[in-house]
Amino acid sequence: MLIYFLNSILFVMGLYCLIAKKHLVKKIIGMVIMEYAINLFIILLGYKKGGIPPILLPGMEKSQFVQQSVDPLPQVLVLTSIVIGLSVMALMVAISLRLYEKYKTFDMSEIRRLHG
Amino acid sequence: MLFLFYTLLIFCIIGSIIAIEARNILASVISAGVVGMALSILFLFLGAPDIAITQVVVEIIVLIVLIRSTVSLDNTAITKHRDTFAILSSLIFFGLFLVFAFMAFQGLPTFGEPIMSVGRQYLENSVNQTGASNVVMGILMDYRAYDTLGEATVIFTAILGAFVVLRAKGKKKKEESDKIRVGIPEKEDLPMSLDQIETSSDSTS
Amino acid sequence: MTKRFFEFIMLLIIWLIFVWSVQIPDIIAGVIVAFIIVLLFSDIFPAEITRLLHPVRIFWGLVYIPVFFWYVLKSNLDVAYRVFHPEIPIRPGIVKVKTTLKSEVARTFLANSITLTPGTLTVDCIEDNLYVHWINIVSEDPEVETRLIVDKFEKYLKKIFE
Amino acid sequence: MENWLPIFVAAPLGMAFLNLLVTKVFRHVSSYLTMAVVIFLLWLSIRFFGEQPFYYAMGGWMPPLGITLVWDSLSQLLVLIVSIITLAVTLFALPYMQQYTAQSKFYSLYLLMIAGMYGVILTGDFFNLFVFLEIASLASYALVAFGVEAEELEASFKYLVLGGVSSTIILLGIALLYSATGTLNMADMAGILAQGGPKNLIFFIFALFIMGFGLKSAMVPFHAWLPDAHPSAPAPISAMLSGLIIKALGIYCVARIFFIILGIVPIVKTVLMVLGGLSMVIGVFLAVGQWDFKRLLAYHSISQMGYVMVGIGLATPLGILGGLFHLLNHAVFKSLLFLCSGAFEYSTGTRQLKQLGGLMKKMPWTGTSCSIAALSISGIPPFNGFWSKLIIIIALLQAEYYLLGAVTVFVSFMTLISFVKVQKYSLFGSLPKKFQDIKEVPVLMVTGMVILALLCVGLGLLYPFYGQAILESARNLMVEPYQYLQYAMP
Amino acid sequence: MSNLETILVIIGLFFNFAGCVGLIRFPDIYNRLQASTKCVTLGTALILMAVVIHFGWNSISLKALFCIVFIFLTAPTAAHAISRGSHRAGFSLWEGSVMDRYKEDYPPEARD
Amino acid sequence: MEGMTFIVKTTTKLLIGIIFLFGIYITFYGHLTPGGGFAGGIMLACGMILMTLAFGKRMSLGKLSDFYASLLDNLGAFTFWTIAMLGYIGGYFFMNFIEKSNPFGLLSSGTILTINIAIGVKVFASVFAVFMALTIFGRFVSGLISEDED
Amino acid sequence: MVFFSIILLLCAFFCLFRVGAGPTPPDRTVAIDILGILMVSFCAILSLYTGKDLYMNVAISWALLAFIGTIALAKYLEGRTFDE
Repeated sequence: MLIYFLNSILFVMGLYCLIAKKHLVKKIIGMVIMEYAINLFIILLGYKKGGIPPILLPGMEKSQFVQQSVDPLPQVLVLTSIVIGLSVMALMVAISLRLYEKYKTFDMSEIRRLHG
Repeated sequence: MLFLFYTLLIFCIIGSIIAIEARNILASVISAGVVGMALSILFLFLGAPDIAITQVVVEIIVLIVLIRSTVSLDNTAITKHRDTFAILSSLIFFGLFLVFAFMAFQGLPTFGEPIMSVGRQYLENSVNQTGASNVVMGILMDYRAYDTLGEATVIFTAILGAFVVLRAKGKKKKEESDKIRVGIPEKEDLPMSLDQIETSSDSTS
Repeated sequence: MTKRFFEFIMLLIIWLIFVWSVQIPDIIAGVIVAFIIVLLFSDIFPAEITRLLHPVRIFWGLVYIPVFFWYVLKSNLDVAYRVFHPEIPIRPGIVKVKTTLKSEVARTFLANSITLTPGTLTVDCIEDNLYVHWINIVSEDPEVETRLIVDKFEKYLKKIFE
Repeated sequence: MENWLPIFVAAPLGMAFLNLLVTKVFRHVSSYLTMAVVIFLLWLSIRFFGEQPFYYAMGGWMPPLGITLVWDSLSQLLVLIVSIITLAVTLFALPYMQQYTAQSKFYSLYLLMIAGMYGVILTGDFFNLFVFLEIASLASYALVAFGVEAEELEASFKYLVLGGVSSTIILLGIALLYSATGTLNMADMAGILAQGGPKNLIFFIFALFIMGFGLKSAMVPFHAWLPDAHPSAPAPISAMLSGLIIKALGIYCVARIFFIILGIVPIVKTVLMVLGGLSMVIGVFLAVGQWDFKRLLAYHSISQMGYVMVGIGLATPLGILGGLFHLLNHAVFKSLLFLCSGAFEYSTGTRQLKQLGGLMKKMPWTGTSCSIAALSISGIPPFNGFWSKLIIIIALLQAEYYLLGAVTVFVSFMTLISFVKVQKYSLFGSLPKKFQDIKEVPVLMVTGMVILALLCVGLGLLYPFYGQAILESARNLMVEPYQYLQYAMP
Repeated sequence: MSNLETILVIIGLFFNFAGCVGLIRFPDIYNRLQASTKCVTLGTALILMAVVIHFGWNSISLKALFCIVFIFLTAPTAAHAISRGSHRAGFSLWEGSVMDRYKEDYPPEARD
Repeated sequence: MEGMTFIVKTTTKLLIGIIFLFGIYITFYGHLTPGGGFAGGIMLACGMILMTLAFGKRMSLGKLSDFYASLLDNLGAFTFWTIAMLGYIGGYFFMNFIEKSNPFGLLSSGTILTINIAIGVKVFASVFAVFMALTIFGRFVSGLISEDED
Repeated sequence: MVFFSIILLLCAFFCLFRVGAGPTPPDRTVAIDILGILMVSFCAILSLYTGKDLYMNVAISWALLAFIGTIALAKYLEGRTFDE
């Protein structure tokens, strides 16, 4: 349980950075850390004690492989979610560079032409 | 083994504390990269080499793109408008979140003993049914290939979105041609071999 | 043409080592991939490498490896001594040394060798001058510096690459 | 044979990829390709409407292993809404987007957004829902910033930050659900959870999903992004965002997951109703003071989504019926209002109400449809908005929530006041000098608006003919969720 | 695992450790670069060498050999790039340094 | 001077082929070893990025210009979709319609190899294109990445 | 294996210290460069104890890609954009 808890501390730190910090790049970093934390969480959910990677190598016993291997499905989910995180980050960086060009600052509290 | 996991996680947490609280933005970016590196090793220890290798490449790309987004070296964080109330309230909210999360995690299966009701079926059948000895790829590209189509579409969307956002201007003026010459050199100007590069760079320097 | 063929064979060998199986599809894939990479990047690949095929050069290359390794080991012991010494005995500075090597590959290997050997780190290389950061300067005479830093590798590299 | 189901996702996706390839050779064809796809999808959704529910196994793998698409009454309702609104908006967008650059990229993103919504609606697998939700969200982030002005980029960044938070929270909930049940298929999971799961964990997952989908559908404590993001987008995209995205990504997911998969519990009902009530009241109060036409409409979106949430959160058969009916109606009239605001902006170049006036004479078609939509949103009897609000109020009174019923009536009245103001300042009154020579908008834009205006009238009057087929079957599914297990699993 | 490999791994770890201590203790960027690049490169190479010796003629050991070659190519180049970059960015040497010929020949204001 | 010093350039010259080879290996053998199309594609893009860093943008754009990058991006995605649709014609969306053979060979797993290659090409082109877009942006503000069709 | 990994982790903590405390940007750059090489050691030790060659694939990708990241940082330190 403790390891899940530590992991959620990582998640909450990313969330805090995303919400409370004013610098645009800091916000992006918060997003990245949050993505990392959630990926790690999903992998931890599928870990089996003394587990081996879910890759069948030549000369390996099938039944033993099924017994020992970690859960493969979370890894699939994480592969997809890593890609999604990368895409979101690329879009965020593009928008923040464009914002910097328009406002000449990275400070979110000065980027406030919209009210509401 | 478990001790290693805890140590690596604490490494990640310290790294992200530095990333969040560092004054210099470059320091934040680099510590985010450090967290990614440590995560890759953690994935390797957790028996997920596919994720580890993907995390490696993603971490490098994240590092490079984030470096591009910090525009100058002495780029310090903003401290003048520190909204104490907002920070305090968010900290209280996150504390509550952690407490509830801790209570909720009691209902999960113990660490190291997943349920694996579907996972076991995949492990048993995947190699015969899909022919891929890497079970993860077998699931990703065959059982759940529809997800992978979605994933490829997500990248496609994000890249298209980045291009759209980085356009020079959005709205046309009336009767104005919008064929703007781009900053990338013309096709004919591009050298096709190394010799041309080196001769031209000599002449310019 | 020889250069391209050499590259092709080398890439194919590396591919087969990565794959570590010699079934027909693997080899066909390797040939295709190596062909594509040669087509794309053959102009980038440095031409001097093909000269290495000469047996004399290979011999000197094989001689160079243990020498180089010996210096690396010596430098590591030196650094370890300085690191664990309580007062950190260093006397750093950037010195200028001359090299007589002409080809770029040879100079690159020289610079990398200098970086990995006792107390020195190549900062920049402009024309014939190497600017080297030296952790413990023993003399301020350029001749002595050149002799101490460069000469021990230059003679081998000259035989290998030129 | 059920073979046609994946076409709903495959056709827009493939056309989005093909679009950019084709426009490298032939220019100016992307809009017509988009139009063709949209018409084809509308035909498909009407042709197969009312089929018996079934599931489609992707790649031929049976459900717990593979991904399924499910065609049941709730998805049928949403697919129909999406198809109809998309057709009208596409008609509108053809002339409107001429004033922007990079149109083929616009149509590609637009198709990707549509594909994402169809994917979310049709899927029967939890992680797949997340993936398609991300496609639709990412496309909408990019589309909000489409005209790259400063305000639009700022709105898009806010939207991106909050949307990213909500996606991550939803992913956390999905991961916890997977860990607790060991499967990702919705029907399988519902079957396992029906036998009872860990209580604390389920409540935590409920809280996470309320936060995540509340952010996507802009319920009140989480509404901060909507009033910036919706007005900043180009008008067709505003109509899509307000009319479809917040429903397909927010309310539909709440209905599907909370009612059918997890099984609703009383405390969650209360939370949903409180959120809905807050959204209604705060949204309408913020809307009254606005002078920017699109921003006013955006605040009304919050308020009207509150109605839907109250209706669904009531969880009585009549309440759910009212909520779903209002969902349909709101999609129609709010898209129409945003299209009208786009038409005003197209002709006059401004969307500040104080600078407009007297447009009814110059733009009769647009003005008439705008009036119909305004009457409909404020609940004037013959139009559709009235009936759905009436059903919700009756349901509230039946369940003895008198205070909430009174609030609902009051909010409806405030909406009326707000739209009277809109009518007075934009359509009637004196025409300003600089607008003397404006003309009616192009005919395709008018067509799109007129279709929606006719729907506004028709949905109100013709309820007895279509209600049974469309709404009540969806209602029955939500009231009796165990039906889902019978057809979504082998 | 035989003694030879264990000894190689232990020596490699010792050098890694020395490099990282040097990273902490040395006073300025160039000295740190000296210590850490040399020691960590050799330490990692020794560990990889242990892999080579352990597995003999095998795909693992050949890949490890490749890895050694890559490290010996990339690490000094990276060190050179960092030192040149930091010198050009104007981070000067530790005040106890003896001389700086690079700065004399190419002072910062005369560069491109 | 365009690019970095000759030391970096020479190292890049020696390494670039191997980086590409390794990236393609990771892409092709995704179903036997860890990796797959995504990691391999980004690795290939990293090779191009290294070339951009070491030699300057004219070199890498000479190898793969932005027009062809976006074309490859679309083609990769479209190929993936086409594989899915071929399976649809054969019976199910995404059906694995190619014959499978012994489980440890390159051609053992039907469409997985083709999907890997399609994803690899797509990711390679798109990551390289977005890197170029983000890098060039800001210094050539006047107009970028838009072969804007009116 | 755990013992060796712990020593490597200690080294990694030193690098993290340098990332956090390094007074100038180049110091942090050096730290992440060194960390990239240390990761190869991790992979090598894992490979030594499990005897699987898939860990060597990860090691090679570290060795190749960490270099690219460092070069990017170094070019950035010089005050130039990536494309010139």
